Amino acid sequence: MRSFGGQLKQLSFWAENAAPIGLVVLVIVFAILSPTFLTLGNIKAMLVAAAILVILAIGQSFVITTGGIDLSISATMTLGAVGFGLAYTAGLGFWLSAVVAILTGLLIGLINGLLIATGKVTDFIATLGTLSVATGLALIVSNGKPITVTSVELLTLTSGSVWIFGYPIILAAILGVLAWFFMFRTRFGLHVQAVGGNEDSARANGISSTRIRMAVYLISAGLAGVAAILLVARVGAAEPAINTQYLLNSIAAVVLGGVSLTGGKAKIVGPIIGALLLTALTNGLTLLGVSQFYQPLAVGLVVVLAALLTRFQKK
Amino acid sequence: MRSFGGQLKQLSFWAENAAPIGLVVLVIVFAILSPTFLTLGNIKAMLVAAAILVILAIGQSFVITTGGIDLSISATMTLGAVGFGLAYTAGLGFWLSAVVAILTGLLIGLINGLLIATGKVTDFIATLGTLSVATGLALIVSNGKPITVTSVELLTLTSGSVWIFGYPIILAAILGVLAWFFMFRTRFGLHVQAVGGNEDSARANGISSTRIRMAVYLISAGLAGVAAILLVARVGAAEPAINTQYLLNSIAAVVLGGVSLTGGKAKIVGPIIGALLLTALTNGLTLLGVSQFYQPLAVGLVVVLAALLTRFQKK
Amino acid sequence: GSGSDGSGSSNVAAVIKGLDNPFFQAMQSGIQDTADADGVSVTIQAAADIGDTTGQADKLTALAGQDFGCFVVNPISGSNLVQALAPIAAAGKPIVNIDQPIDADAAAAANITPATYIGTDNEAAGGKAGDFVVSKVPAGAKVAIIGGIAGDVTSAARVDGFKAAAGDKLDVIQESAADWKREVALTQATDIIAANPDISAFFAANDDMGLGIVKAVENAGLTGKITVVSVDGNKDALESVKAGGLTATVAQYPYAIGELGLQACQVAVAGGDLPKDIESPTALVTSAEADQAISAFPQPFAPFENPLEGLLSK
Amino acid sequence: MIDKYNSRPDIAPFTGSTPATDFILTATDITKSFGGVHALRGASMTMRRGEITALIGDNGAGKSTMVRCLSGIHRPDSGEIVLDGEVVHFESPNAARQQGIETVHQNLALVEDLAVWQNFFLGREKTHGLGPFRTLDRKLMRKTAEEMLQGLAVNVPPVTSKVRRLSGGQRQAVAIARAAGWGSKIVIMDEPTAALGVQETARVENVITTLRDAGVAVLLISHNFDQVMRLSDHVWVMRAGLAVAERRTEETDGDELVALITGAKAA
Amino acid sequence: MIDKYNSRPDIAPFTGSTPATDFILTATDITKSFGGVHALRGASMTMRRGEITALIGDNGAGKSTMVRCLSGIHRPDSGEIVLDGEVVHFESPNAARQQGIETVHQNLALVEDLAVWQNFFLGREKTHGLGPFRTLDRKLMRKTAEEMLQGLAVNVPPVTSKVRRLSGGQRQAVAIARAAGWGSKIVIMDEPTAALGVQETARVENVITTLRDAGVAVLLISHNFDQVMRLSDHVWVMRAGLAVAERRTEETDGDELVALITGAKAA
Ligand SMILES: Nc1ncnc2c1ncn2[C@@H]1O[C@H](COP(=O)(O)OP(=O)(O)OP(=O)(O)O)[C@@H](O)[C@H]1O
Ligand SMILES: Nc1ncnc2c1ncn2[C@@H]1O[C@H](COP(=O)(O)OP(=O)(O)OP(=O)(O)O)[C@@H](O)[C@H]1O
Ligand SMILES: [Mg+2]
Ligand SMILES: [Mg+2]
Repeated sequence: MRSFGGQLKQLSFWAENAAPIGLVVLVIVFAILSPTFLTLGNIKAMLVAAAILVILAIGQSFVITTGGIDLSISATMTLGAVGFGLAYTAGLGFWLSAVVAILTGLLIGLINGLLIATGKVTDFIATLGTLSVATGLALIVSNGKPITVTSVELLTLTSGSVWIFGYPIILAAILGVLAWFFMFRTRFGLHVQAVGGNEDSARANGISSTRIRMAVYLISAGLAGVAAILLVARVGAAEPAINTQYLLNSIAAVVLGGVSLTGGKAKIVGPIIGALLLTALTNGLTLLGVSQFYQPLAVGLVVVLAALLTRFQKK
Repeated sequence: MRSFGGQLKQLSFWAENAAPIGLVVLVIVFAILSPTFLTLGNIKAMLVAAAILVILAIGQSFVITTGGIDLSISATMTLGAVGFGLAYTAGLGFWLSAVVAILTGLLIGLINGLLIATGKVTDFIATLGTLSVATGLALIVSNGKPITVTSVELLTLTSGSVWIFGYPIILAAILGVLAWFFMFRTRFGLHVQAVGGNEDSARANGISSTRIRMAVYLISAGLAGVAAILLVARVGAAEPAINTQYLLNSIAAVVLGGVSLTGGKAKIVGPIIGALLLTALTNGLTLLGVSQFYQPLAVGLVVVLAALLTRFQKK
Repeated sequence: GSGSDGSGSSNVAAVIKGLDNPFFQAMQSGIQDTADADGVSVTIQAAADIGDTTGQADKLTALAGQDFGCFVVNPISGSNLVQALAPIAAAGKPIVNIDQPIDADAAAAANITPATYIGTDNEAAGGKAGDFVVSKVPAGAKVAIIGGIAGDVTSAARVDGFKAAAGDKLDVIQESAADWKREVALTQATDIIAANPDISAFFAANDDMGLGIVKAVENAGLTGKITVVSVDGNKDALESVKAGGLTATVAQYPYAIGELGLQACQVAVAGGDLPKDIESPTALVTSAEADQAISAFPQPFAPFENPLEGLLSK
Repeated sequence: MIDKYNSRPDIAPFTGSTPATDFILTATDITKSFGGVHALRGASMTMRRGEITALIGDNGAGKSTMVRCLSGIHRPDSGEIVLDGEVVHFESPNAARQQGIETVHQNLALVEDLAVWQNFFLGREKTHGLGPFRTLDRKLMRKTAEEMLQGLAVNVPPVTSKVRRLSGGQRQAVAIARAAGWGSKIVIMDEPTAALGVQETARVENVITTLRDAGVAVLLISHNFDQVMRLSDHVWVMRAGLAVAERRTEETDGDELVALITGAKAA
Repeated sequence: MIDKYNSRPDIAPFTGSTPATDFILTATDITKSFGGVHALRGASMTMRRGEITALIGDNGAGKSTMVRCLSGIHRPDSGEIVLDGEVVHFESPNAARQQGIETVHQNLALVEDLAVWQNFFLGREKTHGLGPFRTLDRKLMRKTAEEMLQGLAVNVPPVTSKVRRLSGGQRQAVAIARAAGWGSKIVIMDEPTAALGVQETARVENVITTLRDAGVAVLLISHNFDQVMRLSDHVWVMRAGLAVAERRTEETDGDELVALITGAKAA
């Protein structure tokens, strides 16, 4: 206990745990201010709402661990959703359509990978380009119209639950466990961290940084494809609208989770908690009836505060 | 001539000059496809339309030269515009309102500078935070409503011109010349490049990287404030809407202009040409009647191609 | 006034709001289909998205220099196209203003006199929705409003209309912004229902968000217990009204607006005189009218007196 | 004038009394350019079994480039590498390692944010399990890394600490232990003591002679003539992308080496 | 056991026959910590006019930290620096420079993307004009830089080429010329020849003796004992954050220095 108390005094303790601490603080504040916040129903709703962001944050986390960034992640999700919608409308059924969504995502991931890993284009610019390309493609193939999808499986996916855990958050949790496993227990994950930590050293030790970079962009895009299915399930339609908010939030979640944008330090649980934190923040503000105008301000302040905290992390 | 011909064969020649070459290619293609494109009227219109982006690209270029990035630039412009609108409505008149717009911008720049230069927060996250904060503030102070501004000076600003050069582009050109002067002819500019090139070395030589970083975020925000005035003039109102497009385009313009996101290599003319290129692209596509859906695709492809080219730049 | 003293070209240029929204896609179809039917050449351009005020102005400016005889414009805000329209007006080319009215003061300052304005009063549309909700729920019932992007003009007009109609007959407990997006509206409606289980009605500033709210209501198992009303009258929304999801939508017939816009241009180019204002139809569609509305889509289902038919045939 | 020694097959290289089969490695006419920079212009060299071979030369002579060709980081533009009598083409650093060539690079090639044991096994991790769910055998790797480091009797911190926390000397020790610990045929060290103090240098030199005594052929790149004279059995001199001379160490001295490096004396 | 020599004022430091006024620099009881790392724990040292003073010690002994305190990069936690008889407190590297202390850092402190002349004048550019429109006097700076480099007779490329294109030796030359060219009282060089080849090292050593002959006091940090014995007049030995011994170079030898560094011999 003493040593724990001592730890609390260390700034770096707070810095390492900015996301969980922030989440706990938010939960306490909102629980006091709103009687609804901690009801099972609201918790369940929050978790379901967080699922998509959690999945995107996991994907983004792989990319950021290599020192890259995937700005196309939400546009890829949009394109995946449209792919799902078209496939389903064409009569391919739920499972095949889901495969189409993921493959569509992977296509953008492949382009990112080729540009960044093989073409040595800066990640920021390459994914900024594919952000535009994916957005354009989504508009073109859908003709700009939302595609309504009514499927039993999608309905089950959104409404099914085990106690307070809806199927979407269970799916996200499973993906989180898998991501953790691959990141921290397999050669692949170690190599992702090595490439992010020091690309030259990694290559001198026989790691193909090209292959690793390719892989992380595929993972990120593939997860965006999975998120696309949840998105379609959630709203019951595939919409070609751009979801910039998901992009910025996925990056914010990863950074709140304590992952440095310079790469080399992997985290999976942190970004997931970061995603939950951001969702809880919007949820709480809505419950409290905080004006729409004050919401971006609140989100911005939380991000800045967390960033100020994380800078005290130990190297 | 021979040596010039020899240069043309060098990939690095194309890479160094991606923006001007791209601009020339675009102009030729559009001139062939559309009889209107090269009319004086259209050139004038394009130049006026480019002015805001040119100014933002200049600001962004200073930040990127230090190896940073300003994601809050367009939100700052929005807040500046709202500041102008409120000041004007309050009866401060054009000139005082313009000062208010710039001061409002500088306020966000100051926060960015404090966070990044003093607080050592990653640029990406700090400006992502202030992006949200500025957006929120713009909504709050304007109460979410556009503020219509009708002022003789604003009208002169948008409609006045010297031959094919409208006042906005003349203003942008003056700022470009000043920026070039400060970047390449003064100690300050040299220090900006030094901090971006190697912060440790710069500091060992007595340059205060804190002060330089602070300065570039102030410059970027101040220019966003100037751009805000042009925005109000152009739209005839101060609107609290976020202009995400300007953010992404300002970064794309700088990169198209041959500035590396890793910092240390300054360019002013390149980003300006990059901004003109992006404007000409949209203008040409509009003239050709290309569907709205294909436009993001086209922009994305141009950005990716230019990025592929710039990677062959000499180090 | 509207003269045919320009280049005499009968080509029409149209600049509308972002096509990432079915409402404006229908508007585009209305313009295009009418042009095709009447053998008129038309170029349609749209803003990148609902916030792209300067981009829209740039596009109009690009078109202004070309050989068009008439311009149909649907500005994002009251004033964002004024600068771009000034040279068009100066060249004496007719301007047909649809959907979003150009700010009168700004237009006057720039010497712009639109040949006509065609559109629905968004405030009135919101008002229709408000009246409907007032008639559906007990007095003093709790309602929530979900608007588009915070700060958007159309959204604000619809919401203001709704609030005016609600007056003190309804208790507006919350107003939030869902960026015109279905998914965001779903999340917010879910939260609002959680915080206020006794809520009676939602008003959404467009159909997409309305459908998101319907989904939230469905998830909460309160379908039929909570009234959801939105504005637009998109196909999806009409289907939902029929299926008992949305309680009602205030259809604005963007297709008809587009159609009227093109026809007005034809009249103007031919030198005809246009009425100053043409009110395009709006209609409240509840489950009773849903079938009718769907089969007539995208045309109005109720008989509609087109003031331009007579002028056109001249 | 550069004496293009190696391109003149009529002049037999100085091989002393060593029969050709005693060459564990022969590199012949290696060229390597980077854009316009010709880093290697047809360099040849040999290494003998159980000996320490030194490679010296001025800055930019091409020593590190040669090392990178031998260890599979660069692929030579032309030329032949014969290892243990067989012609080899290394497609990757791992290929060279599998053939028994370990390298301590000038920059150490460590990843700061990874633990010592992770760096130790980087690129050739031990795993158990099957297929995509093959997991890292963390226990085995930690144990092995610890044993290897201790076997070299270098004072290092726990293998679970991050390399970032290690001092320069400790890092060098990890890199050298990693290269030395794999029972390889050849260990290449590119300026292993450049930044080290007296004590650390002594330790590293000790490791080098221990390796030789264990029958490993060591290639030592160094600017320190005392060290070269003290440790090596044979010296190759490079100048401007070429190997311009070789000497048995006992038959030369510092002055001659300087003359060879600067070109004051031809081979 | 560390002999905390400098904290015992009862033992007079070894100053030979030099009167106290001949000390151009005296640093007394300097401490400096980084978080938990005590890099300097009360180190003292002196430098004499017109002499080359060597500072030696193992990796991590604190040499570079001491240098950074003397050149204004770090502010000491405690202790006193007396320059030319006056107590000085350097607020910035420029303050130290203005007082006449120039430093060649271990990492050279060059900006690769800037031209040679820009690096030369970095932080103290010449300007003409007034106020915010004061422009760089590019012509003057180019000319001065060229003269200074030539004055040192080092073979360098045009002053307008970027440092990125320079070889390691050329960079070192630029950094040294920069430090040497300002008519300063003291030039500090932190391992100036660590990565240099024979020819480059000879040139740098030449610069160092030229400086001394011009009356400049030079502080030389080096791991190379031969160099220290060859060049320096006086040697300070650091161990674990303390200066533990000093010797006149002519009165000591390599073995004693090693013993002092490792702590095998007390001061
Ligand atoms: N990746 C590369 N790209 C371009 N040039 C290179 C590269 N690697 C080496 N060179 C150039 O090749 C030449 C030989 O370099 P190398 O590193 O092999 O020299 P070295 O003998 O190891 O020198 P040092 O003693 O300074 O380590 C130099 O001119 C160097 O600039
Ligand atoms: N900025 C810093 N932050 C934390 N620790 C530091 C810092 N600078 C130096 N140290 C630590 O202080 C101690 C002394 O370092 P210093 O660089 O002065 O040693 P040195 O004698 O120059 O060694 P070398 O011969 O390797 O250059 C080391 O333990 C080092 O890790
Ligand atoms: Mg080398
Ligand atoms: Mg040092």
